[in-house]
Amino acid sequence: MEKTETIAENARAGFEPRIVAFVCNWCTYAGADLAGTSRLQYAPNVRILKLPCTGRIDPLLVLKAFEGGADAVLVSGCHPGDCHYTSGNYHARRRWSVFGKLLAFAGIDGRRLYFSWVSAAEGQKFADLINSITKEVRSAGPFDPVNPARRRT
Amino acid sequence: MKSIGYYPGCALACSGIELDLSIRALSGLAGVELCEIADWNCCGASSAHSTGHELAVALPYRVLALAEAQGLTEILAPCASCFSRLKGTLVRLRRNPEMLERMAGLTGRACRNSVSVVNVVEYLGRLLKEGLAGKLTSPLKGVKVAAYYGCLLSRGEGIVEGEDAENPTGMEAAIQAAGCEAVPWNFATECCGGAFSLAKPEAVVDLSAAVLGDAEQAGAQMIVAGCPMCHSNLDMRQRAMSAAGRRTRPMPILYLSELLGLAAGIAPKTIGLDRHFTDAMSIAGRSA
Amino acid sequence: MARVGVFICHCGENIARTVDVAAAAAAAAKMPGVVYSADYKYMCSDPGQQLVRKAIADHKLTGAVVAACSPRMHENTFRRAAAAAGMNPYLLEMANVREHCSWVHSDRAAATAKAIDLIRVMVEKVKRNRGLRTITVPVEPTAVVIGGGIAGIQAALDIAAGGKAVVLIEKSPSLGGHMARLSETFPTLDCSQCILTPRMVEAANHPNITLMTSSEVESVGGFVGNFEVTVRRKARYVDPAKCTGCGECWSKCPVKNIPSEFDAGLSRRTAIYRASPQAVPNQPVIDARHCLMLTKGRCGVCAKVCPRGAINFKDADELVKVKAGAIVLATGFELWDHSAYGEYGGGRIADVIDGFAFERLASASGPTAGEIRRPSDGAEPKTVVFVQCCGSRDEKAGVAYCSKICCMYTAKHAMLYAHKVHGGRAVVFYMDVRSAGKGYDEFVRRAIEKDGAEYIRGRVSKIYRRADGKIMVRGSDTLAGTPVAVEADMVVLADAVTPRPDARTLARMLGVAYDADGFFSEAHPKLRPVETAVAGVYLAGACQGPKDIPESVAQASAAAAKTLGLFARPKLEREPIVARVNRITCAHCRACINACPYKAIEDFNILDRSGKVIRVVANVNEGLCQGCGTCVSVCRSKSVDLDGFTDEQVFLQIAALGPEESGVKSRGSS
Amino acid sequence: MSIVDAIRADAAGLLQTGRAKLVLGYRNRQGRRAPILLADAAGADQLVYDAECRQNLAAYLRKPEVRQQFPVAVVAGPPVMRSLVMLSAESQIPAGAVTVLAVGENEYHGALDLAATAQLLREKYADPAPDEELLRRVREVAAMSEEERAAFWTEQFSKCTRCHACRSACPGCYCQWCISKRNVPQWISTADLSHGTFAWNITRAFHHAGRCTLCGACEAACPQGLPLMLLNACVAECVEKEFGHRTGYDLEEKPLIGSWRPEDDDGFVR
Repeated sequence: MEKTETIAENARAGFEPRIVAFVCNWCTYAGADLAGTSRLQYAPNVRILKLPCTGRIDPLLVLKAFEGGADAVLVSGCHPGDCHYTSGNYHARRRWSVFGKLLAFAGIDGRRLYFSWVSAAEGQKFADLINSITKEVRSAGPFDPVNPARRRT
Repeated sequence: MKSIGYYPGCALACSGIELDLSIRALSGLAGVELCEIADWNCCGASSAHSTGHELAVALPYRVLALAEAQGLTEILAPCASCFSRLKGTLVRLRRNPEMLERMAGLTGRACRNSVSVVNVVEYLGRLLKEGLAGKLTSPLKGVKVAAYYGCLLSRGEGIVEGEDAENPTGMEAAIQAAGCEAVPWNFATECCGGAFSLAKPEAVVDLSAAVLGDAEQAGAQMIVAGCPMCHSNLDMRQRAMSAAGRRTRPMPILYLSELLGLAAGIAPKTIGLDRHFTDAMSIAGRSA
Repeated sequence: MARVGVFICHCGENIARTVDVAAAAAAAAKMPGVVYSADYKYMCSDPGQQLVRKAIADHKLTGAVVAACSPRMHENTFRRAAAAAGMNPYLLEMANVREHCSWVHSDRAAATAKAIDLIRVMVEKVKRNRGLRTITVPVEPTAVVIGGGIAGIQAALDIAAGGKAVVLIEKSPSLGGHMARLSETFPTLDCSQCILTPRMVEAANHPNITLMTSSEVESVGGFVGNFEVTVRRKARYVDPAKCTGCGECWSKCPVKNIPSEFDAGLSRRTAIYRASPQAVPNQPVIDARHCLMLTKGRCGVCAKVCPRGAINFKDADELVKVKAGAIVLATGFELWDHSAYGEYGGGRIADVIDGFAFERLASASGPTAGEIRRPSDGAEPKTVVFVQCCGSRDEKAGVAYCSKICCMYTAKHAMLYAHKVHGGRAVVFYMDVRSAGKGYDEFVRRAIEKDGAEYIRGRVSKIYRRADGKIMVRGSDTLAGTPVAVEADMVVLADAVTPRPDARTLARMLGVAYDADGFFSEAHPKLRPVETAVAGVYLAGACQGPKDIPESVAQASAAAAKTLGLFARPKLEREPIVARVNRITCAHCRACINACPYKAIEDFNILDRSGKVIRVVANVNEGLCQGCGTCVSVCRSKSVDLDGFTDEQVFLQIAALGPEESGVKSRGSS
Repeated sequence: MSIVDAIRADAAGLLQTGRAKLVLGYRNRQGRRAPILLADAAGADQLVYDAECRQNLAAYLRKPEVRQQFPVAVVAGPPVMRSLVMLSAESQIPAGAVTVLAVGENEYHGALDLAATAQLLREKYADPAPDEELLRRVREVAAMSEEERAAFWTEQFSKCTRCHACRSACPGCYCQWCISKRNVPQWISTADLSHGTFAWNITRAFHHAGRCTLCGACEAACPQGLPLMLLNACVAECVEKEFGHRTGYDLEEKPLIGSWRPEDDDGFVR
């Protein structure tokens, strides 16, 4: 019951989540390009920051993004085996595995942090991903990194 | 499986009564109780969906809602047409929850769409797996049988599950369990003429004769069917086929459940083998 | 003080339709550090670039942001324009407001707000950009061509003719690919082998070409100019230096019943065999799966009869490393497996065959010496039905695309059949006849009008074998509006052209993208159809999409031209995106050294004046560094940073999306 | 001879022979255990050892005044020994610079070099008994609802004054230029204490992923009583479960963060 009410409240308040997406240049950035060339419509809530590789995406950038006011963060790159730099995504996956669990343990809602593999051929997956994440973050409400327990009002 | 909901539909009370008799006999032998849905209504069959979309969903919906209210979780619809309507409605409602609400308003009955529906091939396959196979004595050893699916037991995305629409195999497995030989043939999923039986009988004679002809060419001594409509077309129209010069020899047409009944040693009359238009008792004679 | 210029492109209507470009330009003008902002209809056009160059010069810009399409499209264009105006090209960045904004959103207000955000993010980044100098690396002037069909052969010959070395790698024991199996070719009906075999021989004998048959690519490392390709040369069990191709071995081999791959299973071969009499190299190999000596350890007949002692049962796979500057992918295609169509007999009817089988029947060098005989009983088929679009244009059970070549080769088949079986009846079921190409439609008309092929527009719904051996084909004639049934003696299915299943593995090794069907993706569908997104890797032939012979050859020559163009320069300029270590703060934990995928980081000794080591730190070799930035993330003291993507830049970009900045309307957070 | 007597004897011997210029050990100070840097063999009888010796002496090895005195000897229980092996694997200890006065569970193993220490750890202390009380506390926090957990940590982190005593106590925190000191760009915010405290505590725990020996020195050092071991234990559990990694047993150990296997956990990725 409580969750439904929150969703309704957020909808009433016109809450539009801010989602920061750290993506690699070779797969997910190109996948988002493909979503564009295919004219797939998705929620306008995401802002893509391009880095060469998921290997470059330091988990601490996620903290920085939350600090900067993001309601959720997406980190996305090439599927295992597809990394342009052969293994940057494998390095990244191991870091995220640990970091995600640590953040969850420290009280960051699972609806705040997303990891995905989106290849250059997966425009549709990218569009679907952004839509579903936007929906989930909308239900989670605004995020206050200073005080994750309280939703920002 | 201790018990299962039972939806006989109209055919099983009249033209397809052999299907009803044989299923009840086999279920009794296997120790499965058939719980007939109280106050069941027509599934709509082929006339409702040519009349209106809502009506075509509302009729099966009411049956599903009744079954759910009566605490049934799974229902057997032996008639292929009933199965197709009930399962089709279930699948449609699953994909369109909005329609579920509309139907609740229309029929005045709530339904969570929680019941599942099985057809005669699936049901018999399960009985065999759960122990019936061990009770078969295979008196029909070596009889060559053509398995005839027609349309409703092979097609329908999400409705007939676990079968390749172009090459279904569920009946063949049961035929082999009965000790018979399932012959490979070409017309297993061809049209029998269906409901044109009344409007354009000559079309049915033409199509059904082609089915019988191919089975015969493939060396089949009988055809096994699952659908009462197919059964009546193939069985009842054989005299008209002869009159039209399309056929000379009679071909017994059995329900899959009748074949398994014989294989299990149930008396031919108990399963209605004497009720066919084209002699089927001679098959039983072979087994005697 | 930063002086940034912002240039917003309308892209005709592509951006301007959804993004209020004037409002975006006005918003950009107010961003801190921005001294110039403008919008223009086509920024990539000559006047558009002129505008960028002029603004850079007039306003003494220290950075520029072009808000337009994806940087994959035009980053190079604008960076060149910046360089022409005297600005370091790496001081220009692109904000992707087309692919990532105007094309994916329809709400004008939201899209405009997002576009402004994307511009702000890049303005913040560009303020901290450093003018980078490109890095030059030497180019190894050898090309690896993967695939020995007509496309690979053509590419190899053209590169070799340009005076550069080529290593031509073919998976099977012989060159030639599918083309070697064809009887005659449309639209001229010249004999396939007659035009192909001289090329095969030329490729094998060319001094600049190293031929590696029975070989597959095992792994690929490196980058443009400096690839390292590891090739698995599979065991052939026949010493090529000794074998003369005399044929004693295969005529005596006791295992004689293996369906021939070359003849589409219509003939049998031995365990030691050559693919065909025209095979290049014309030397046999042993099929280890069927050889009695290799499977059961007894036989050895071939070794006994070989007059040169060329048989070596102890032969083993060998890994060969090849250094190459460029790679041409020419892995070709294969036919879709029509056994997925249960209604066409599910592949179980012997006289329902595919196009290659018909080619072999029609080929003078084929199992029937060019006579059309049906496989089941060897009888001459009096009626043959050809079914086009078998698997093509069928999203449900087959592939969604048109296979392009089937209309033409089916017309050719009908024609060849008419020429060979006089009085025979050829019936063709088609959806459309797609015969665009020089002389192509005339060819189809000839098949219909001169050679009497019956063309029926409609799909075939069912194919089955009647007890009397006739193949029944039922379908519809959608022009007459009637169902049709044809009693045939043989059916030829024009199966869809599909990529090779293992092409994806190769694509992954190379980092080359492939589409949903598995065909390799070109860098740009119109303007860069021969290149891949990976620099130095080019495409030739049907591995990129269905193609006929002239198209494959044309693309192969184009790939060769690209390769020769690359090799024309002794050195290559490379993006200067490399990592740097802060030697003052580095704690020498060696995490980066362990993590670097390129082994580009090593220990560096800091010495005092007497030469004594006082500290050891990490150091990046910029020739090896590829700029992935993995080292940056594993460094705990943040002593490594990546040029072009520094922590500071990313932080500023993140901050540019903060609540007070962000364009996402959020009443909930105000 | 008791364990303590043995340590004293070895320490005095090492100092006398010059095989160590300093011995890092524990002494009694007003009833509490405190570290002592012993340069003179005559002071060896000040050395003590018992369960109260919680401070991780390996942390002293980063100090210039200690490094100038290499070679040194360190009194070490199993967690400290593991820290020393980890530091060696991360190239923080020059060859031969450290002798370990290895104290086991109710046993003294003598003065060992680092290779012998790693071998001892592998042979006798490969499977340290889990701290049941700590695990219970971890499970308690993990079982909270997301809201409760967030509230719990908000309250805990609000106590942090960013004195960095945790950092000083930890041997793994050897970076002279800790991320918390970097200001261009600034990783850990100082402008807003709450942002910064969250970032600092998460970052500290994450930076010790695959490197922490759960010695407890950080939590013991915290003047504000933050339950830092909860975070450490959460990370350690994940590292061990997902990657089968336990630090400090191998001088050639590869860093957990900075290596990978193709079969690593992929289930959380969409």
